[in-house]
Amino acid sequence: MDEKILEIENLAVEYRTDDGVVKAVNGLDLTLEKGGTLGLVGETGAGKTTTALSIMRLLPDPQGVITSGSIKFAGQDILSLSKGELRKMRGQHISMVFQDPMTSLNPILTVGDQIAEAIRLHEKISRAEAAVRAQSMLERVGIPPNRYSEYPHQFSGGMKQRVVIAIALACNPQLLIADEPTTALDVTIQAQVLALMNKLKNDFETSMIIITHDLGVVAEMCDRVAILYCGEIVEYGSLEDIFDHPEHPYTKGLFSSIPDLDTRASRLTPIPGLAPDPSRLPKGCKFANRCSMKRPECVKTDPPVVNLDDLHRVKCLLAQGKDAEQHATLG
Amino acid sequence: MQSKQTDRSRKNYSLWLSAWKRLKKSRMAMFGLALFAIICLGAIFADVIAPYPYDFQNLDETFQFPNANHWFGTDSVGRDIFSRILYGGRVSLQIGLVSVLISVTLGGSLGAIAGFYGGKTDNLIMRTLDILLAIPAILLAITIVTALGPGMFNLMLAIGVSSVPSFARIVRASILSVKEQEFVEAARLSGCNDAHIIFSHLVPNIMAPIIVQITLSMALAILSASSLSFIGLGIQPPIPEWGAMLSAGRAYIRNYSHIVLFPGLAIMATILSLNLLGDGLRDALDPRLKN
Amino acid sequence: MFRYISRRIIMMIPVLLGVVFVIFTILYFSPGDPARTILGVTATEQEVQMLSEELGLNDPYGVQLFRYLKDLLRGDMGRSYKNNKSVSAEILQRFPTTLLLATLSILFAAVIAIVAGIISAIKQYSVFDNIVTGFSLLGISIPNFWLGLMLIILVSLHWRLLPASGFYGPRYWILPLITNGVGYMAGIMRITRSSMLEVIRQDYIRTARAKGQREIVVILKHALRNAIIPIITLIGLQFGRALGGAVLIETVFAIPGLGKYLVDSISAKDIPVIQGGVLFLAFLFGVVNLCVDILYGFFDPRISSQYRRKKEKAVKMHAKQAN
Amino acid sequence: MLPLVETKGLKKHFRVPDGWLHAVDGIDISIGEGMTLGIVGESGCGKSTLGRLLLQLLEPTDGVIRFQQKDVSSPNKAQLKELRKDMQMIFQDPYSSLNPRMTVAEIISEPMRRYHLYKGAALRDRVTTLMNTVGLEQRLENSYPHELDGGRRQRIGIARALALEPKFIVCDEPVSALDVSIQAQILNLMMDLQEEYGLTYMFITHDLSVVKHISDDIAVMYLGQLVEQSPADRLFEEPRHPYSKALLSAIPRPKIRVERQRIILKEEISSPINPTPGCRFAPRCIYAVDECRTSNQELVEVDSGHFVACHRVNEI
Repeated sequence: MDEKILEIENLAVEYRTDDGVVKAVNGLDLTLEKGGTLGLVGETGAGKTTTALSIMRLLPDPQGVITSGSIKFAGQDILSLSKGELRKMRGQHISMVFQDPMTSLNPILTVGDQIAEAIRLHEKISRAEAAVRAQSMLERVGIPPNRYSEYPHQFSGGMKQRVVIAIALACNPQLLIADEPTTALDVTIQAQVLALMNKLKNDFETSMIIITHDLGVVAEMCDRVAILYCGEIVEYGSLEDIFDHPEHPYTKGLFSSIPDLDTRASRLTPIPGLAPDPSRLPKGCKFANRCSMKRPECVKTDPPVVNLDDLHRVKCLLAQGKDAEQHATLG
Repeated sequence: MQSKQTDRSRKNYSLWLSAWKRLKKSRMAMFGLALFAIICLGAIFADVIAPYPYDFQNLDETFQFPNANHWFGTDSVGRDIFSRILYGGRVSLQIGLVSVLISVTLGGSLGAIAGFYGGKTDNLIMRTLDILLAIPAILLAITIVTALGPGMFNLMLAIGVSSVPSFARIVRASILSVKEQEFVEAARLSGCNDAHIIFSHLVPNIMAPIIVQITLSMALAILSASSLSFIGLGIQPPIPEWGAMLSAGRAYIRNYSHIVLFPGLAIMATILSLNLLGDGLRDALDPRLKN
Repeated sequence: MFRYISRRIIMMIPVLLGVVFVIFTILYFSPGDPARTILGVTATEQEVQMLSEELGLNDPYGVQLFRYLKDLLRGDMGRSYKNNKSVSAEILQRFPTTLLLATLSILFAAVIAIVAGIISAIKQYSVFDNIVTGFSLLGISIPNFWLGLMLIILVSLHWRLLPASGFYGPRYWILPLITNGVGYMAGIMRITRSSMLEVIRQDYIRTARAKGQREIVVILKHALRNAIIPIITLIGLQFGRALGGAVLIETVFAIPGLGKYLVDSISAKDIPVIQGGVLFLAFLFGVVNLCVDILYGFFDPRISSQYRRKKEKAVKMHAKQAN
Repeated sequence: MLPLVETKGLKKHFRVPDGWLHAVDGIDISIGEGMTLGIVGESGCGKSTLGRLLLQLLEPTDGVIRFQQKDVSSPNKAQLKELRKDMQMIFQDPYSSLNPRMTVAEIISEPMRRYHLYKGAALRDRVTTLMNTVGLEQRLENSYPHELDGGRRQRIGIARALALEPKFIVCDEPVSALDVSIQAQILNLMMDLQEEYGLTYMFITHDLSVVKHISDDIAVMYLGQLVEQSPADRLFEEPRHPYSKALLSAIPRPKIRVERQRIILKEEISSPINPTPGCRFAPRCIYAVDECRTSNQELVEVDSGHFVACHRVNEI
């Protein structure tokens, strides 16, 4: 098996606010092989961004608390790192691209300085050398290096996101986490940015986690997919597993909610209802109230994770039956 | 994060009611409210509470330190300071209220017109108000009082006018931010005319910042009134006014500091109560409801 | 940047003219006969009439306003009714004291308040934060002229540590400085704290942390510079208050500055002095506002570039309209 | 079939510091009764301005708008009020499009109150009916919008738009702020309503899969002008304008093992301030020749119902 760059086990994260405790991530297991690209898919409030911020250890302080679990990056436990070690890790080994390019750049510093800052934090080079490096980074993300001394407000949204990517890749990190990197962009610009990310990923040999709600982006960029619902991974597998044989009713529901460009269906099949309030999650399966295949036992017990094969796993009682059947027929 | 889900809230609170519920949770704001209520009651019922008339001079009991008969002592002509502070509250609160009313009405309507109609009207109004803003408020008030002569109403007018620009700015900014919202377009499509839009859509949505501003401005107005009285431009003797009492007591601070202690504390308590209340209201009425 | 500054200076001119117009008009319509004020109750009606004619007080309002403006441009603010001294000369002699006191109080307040406000914001809800919040609430509620009296009673009269009045050297500055400073400090602390709290939540702060930047640099380089605009705005306003508040503080501490000069002439209805004093202080305030605007441009590239690159703005407007 | 809504040479120019912004610059559309016209384009292309022009929320700089064959380009107040009964809008933002100080029932009943259509109990019944129609639980009638989720808020907006029984509804990105599972619920609702009440929609969006799903015809907009208009399926099978081609190829599709030729456009959309003659898309177009930069091509019918505005449509 390939070397694992990231291993998350049983991660649980809460936000403690005046209005109560919101359980954003509830027992999440995830691994990423070196050089792989993982798509983290889910809707608003599913815990995608929280997971990413936990890996970076950038959860809002003091509200966001990791209550259990472990996160290992290249074999090292991130949760036990000191502040100084975390700083060394951020930007140098793990980088992050945030959702909204409009607000991710500091408006009062030139884009060049913001890239050079990232380089100088992790490498002992002079200001002038850092500037040269920053210019070459700009060039690599498709921005003329002579725009080094311009300010973010002088760039369009797509260009800003390129700058953010340049900052993230400036120190050649082993892992890049991209949180909805193209959601705020128009579709033609999205295509440019996705193409750029694919190219840079190959050039830099970076492992990547892409957080998105768009299955189209996943299909294009990822080789592994994790579907999140209410802070849990309800289904995980290779791209083919998820797109060819989705097992979890939620995954299937997601696919049938999207209009298909190639066929003309008169109606979509949406998932009925709403996701439960994250501050008062139900005891059993968290998807049960919206599930068309719900059985009485679904609301009573938290479904176990079922391994369908080496990679493909599903957190659903129905799959358990299937698993047993499979074993029965095999046996 | 998700809003508090509907499934949970069987009871539906109006926004004002939920703001009050939030305000009640803030101890500081409730303390401010209580303090302010006490000051108001003391002023309103001064006739009943005050042990002496405010202008009753007892030349046998001058410069008394606080004691059982005169809780806050007496001044240079033997007047009871506690009684004078109660009556002084009337003056200060009246000035605060009326001058804020003046600035709310004038500034509010100018700001609303500027914000709602925009363009040249906006430019004309705001540039004119910029001129008033360029003069430090207390100097503008001094100039107005100099021209009109001292007296309670002139003082109210001077203070009211000098805070017109800041009210206009706040109302204008709130109108502008609400006007951009899509529900205003929706209202137009629903057949609302300008008056409907202003009164049933814009006004309810800008009330929150205005209420906060009224509270804070009242504190400022009370401070300005006592400042002007302190330099002899405000309320004239024998009417008890806190600032004037301070000014009159200055001559005796070497030996009888209580004469200036209590009026100052009264001003401070009033302003503090309004500031606490204003801060609490700002948090409670914050339109950025948790989403 | 140069275009931005010159544009600001040009924009100041109509405002200052407006200020002269407003102040002149208000005082023009004040009751009382200046000639009578000058000559006193003993003078005959004829003498009063002659003086009025001589001073041009019988001319129409427009003529008088124009004459005042013309004189003002030459630096002439007329003569005091009380002692016939040149108002401009008196003002020029006194304003350095007032300006020095205002500047020192603001600097003293700003330095302490900004540091305290930052710490308070990054340690939100800590004991320190509670102390700062409490102090600033009291500070904005305390009338400074009363605080001055209390300090005089305690420090000067009771403990005999510092002089109670006058303005003859640093020892005399301390009490007025504290008196003035507490209120300003409170205001600046509040705005620093809230502005920092606002900025710290922004995405670009997270970006800076995600680079691996040290927290202290994140706060000072990335957060503070973005939070500074409202702080500077308030400091500018406070400066205006300090200039206006000179009438109070100089009365309390018997400081021979512009404020005291103004207050002394109010009771005498010495219109040229009041007019000149108010106008001069408003002018100083205008200069302060200009500096504030220039600082905006210095701290925020978006503001100064509005004048360099109108096109950007147009594009932004377009995007806004299209949305 | 006669068109319900029609525009001819519709223009809207805004004054900006640098000159005139041609947000909508000569648009001809026509929507048949009971049909859905989808308007697609990227941010800044003027699609929202177009919708607001049709609803008279903005005054056109030039051009004609016809509703039921009547010229309604510059109505007086009375005509406008009459007209608005027939034309409504569903907004993009389920947060800012509902007045936070009004309850659900107040929001939905407002149009009927302004037009004095129902009173007292009849008004309450009508609100209940509308809430049922859009799938809102009746117990929510006294709730405030901030207590509800995005999907329910959007249903309130739809109920409000239906209150006056309009014939024509402009839908301005009605689902783009919603999660996909909720998005599908709302799209289904809108299609059901169209069928039930014979509504005519103009559906403005940047989401191409949504627009294809709901529209009969699609018009592609670029910097204030239409570059292509065609029946929905036809456009997706064979886009003819270079911009449409690039746009369609750029959609990330939730399918694997599908080989597609992706056209990556260079640069980004500019801004139509003081535009020069010539095709607006020319600076980004790989097929552009000198002619494209100097003269603008009108929409030309290349196939039945399929219009394209491109000089080189037959060569590429």
